[in-house]
Amino acid sequence: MNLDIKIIKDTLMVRVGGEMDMLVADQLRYEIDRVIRGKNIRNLILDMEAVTFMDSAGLAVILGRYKKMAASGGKMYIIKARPGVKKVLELSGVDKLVAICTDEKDIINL
Amino acid sequence: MNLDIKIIKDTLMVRVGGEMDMLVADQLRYEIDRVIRGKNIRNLILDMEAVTFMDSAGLAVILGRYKKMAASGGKMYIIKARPGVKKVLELSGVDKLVAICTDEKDIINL
Amino acid sequence: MRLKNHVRLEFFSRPENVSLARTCAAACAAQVDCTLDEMEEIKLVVSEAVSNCIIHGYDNRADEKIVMELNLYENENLEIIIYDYGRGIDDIDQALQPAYSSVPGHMGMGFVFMKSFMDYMNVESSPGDGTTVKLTRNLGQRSNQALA
Amino acid sequence: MRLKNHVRLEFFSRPENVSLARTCAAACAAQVDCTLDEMEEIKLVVSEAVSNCIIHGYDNRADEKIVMELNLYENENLEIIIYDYGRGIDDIDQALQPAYSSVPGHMGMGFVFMKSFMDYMNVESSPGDGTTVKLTRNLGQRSNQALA
Ligand SMILES: Nc1ncnc2c1ncn2[C@@H]1O[C@H](COP(=O)(O)OP(=O)(O)O)[C@@H](O)[C@H]1O
Ligand SMILES: Nc1ncnc2c1ncn2[C@@H]1O[C@H](COP(=O)(O)OP(=O)(O)O)[C@@H](O)[C@H]1O
Repeated sequence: MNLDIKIIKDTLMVRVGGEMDMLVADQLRYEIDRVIRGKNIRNLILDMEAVTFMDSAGLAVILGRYKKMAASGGKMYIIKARPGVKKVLELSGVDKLVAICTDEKDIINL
Repeated sequence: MNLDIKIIKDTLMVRVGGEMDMLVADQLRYEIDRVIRGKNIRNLILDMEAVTFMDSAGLAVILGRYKKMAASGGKMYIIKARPGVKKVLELSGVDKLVAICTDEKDIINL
Repeated sequence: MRLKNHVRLEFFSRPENVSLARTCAAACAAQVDCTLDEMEEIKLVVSEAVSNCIIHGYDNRADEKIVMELNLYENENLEIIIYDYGRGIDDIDQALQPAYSSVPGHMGMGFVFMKSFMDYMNVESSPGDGTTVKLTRNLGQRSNQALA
Repeated sequence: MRLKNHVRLEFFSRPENVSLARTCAAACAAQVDCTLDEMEEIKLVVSEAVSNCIIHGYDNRADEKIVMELNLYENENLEIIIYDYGRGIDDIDQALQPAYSSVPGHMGMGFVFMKSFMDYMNVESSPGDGTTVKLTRNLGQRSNQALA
């Protein structure tokens, strides 16, 4: 898994690459939560362009981060997800909670 | 395996793609020999740019085609082989028989 | 129906083997002219079933045995059988409920994905002895279309 | 040395399974931080050994059984054991000679590649009962270098 986390003002930008399965779920969860902790993050943008595979372990990380953001009144967005990843987000209903956007521009228009 | 065979004057240009192993060796041998048969081919250029893997089954096809060309006084060249493929050609000594060239220009300078 | 290929993969219950198992299943599926979508879906269901063996069957203990059997038939049906020798499932009906998970923080979507993406799913389990998931999917859609 | 991972792949003696076996071995090698060169070399030796089982062990009969065992140790040694239950080798010394092949048109380079690319190779065979090739390679060069 590749992971790149950046804070821009009150927005956390997370770029993940590789396969999001149970092998990397714990680390991914840990790294994101570590950065969020104590900061006033209002938006979490998850850039999934480089995610080649995701199963329900990856999905659980996303749902958990969504709940965290929602609890503090923040928002979560997913951008650039591939068709296969999108299918999993939709079938699980996670797309009803987390906005699935084409790219950053799409978020601004939301 | 992808295979593209072209005749330009007395030169046979063979482009192979994919993995050259025992699964495709027979077909590759058959297709090349079918085109050569009855024609006055002086040069055989094997473009290996898209070959991602080759084992000794693929090597045997190359050696066989080299022998065929040599028997009729023709020449054989390999171009654009990747490092992994080149290593196999060298370790087997096939590079002493078939000229391993960078690209078409390299052949003309030979 | 005649068997075209049979592959049996046995491996330790380690998280890194989830990807090994799905790679192997995809390589087997690739032996018929299946679509990329089909391959991705095969990977997903294998990932779910194998992760379940590790997480639920063996409570995340490494070094326990998981088996995946792949049977590819002449009619391009791919049968995937995945089993463990772990704790088993007491109430299969409950386990199959969407969003049900016995472990907090988990999605409870594994069986939902397996059912949605495969033509057939069967779960057998004897508590204390292990769980077997049998999945079947026909991969011949594309060649059937070409014939029509 | 402690075992980090154990994978056992059993499959039919079909040409399309040569690539399945090497993909599986490469996926196992990828579990340690090995180089791309190492991965390619692992693929090559598996390809040679499995092709030999099919061509020589079983005279190209499909549907016979080939087994590949992968043992990955804590010290990043990868042990690959490939065996068949086929015709076996009468004269192993002769078989190991570079350029020797019992089948015309073959290179006789399989064992040469296995020996060159691996740290250790052992061939055992009982004529009529089958052949076992054991190959070992340390994949820890890169992490050892990083430590130095
Ligand atoms: N191999 C298994 N061994 C024991 N229990 C299992 C196994 N597979 C599934 N289960 C049970 O079925 C439940 C539902 O599984 P699933 O739909 O995959 O969701 P999740 O894995 O997210 O819990 C699990 O929570 C577990 O209780
Ligand atoms: N699994 C096997 N079963 C029976 N004979 C084998 C096996 N592997 C190798 N051999 C014998 O060893 C010889 C040399 O093998 P190798 O170096 O791989 O070259 P090649 O496969 O090109 O013949 C083969 O020609 C064959 O006679």
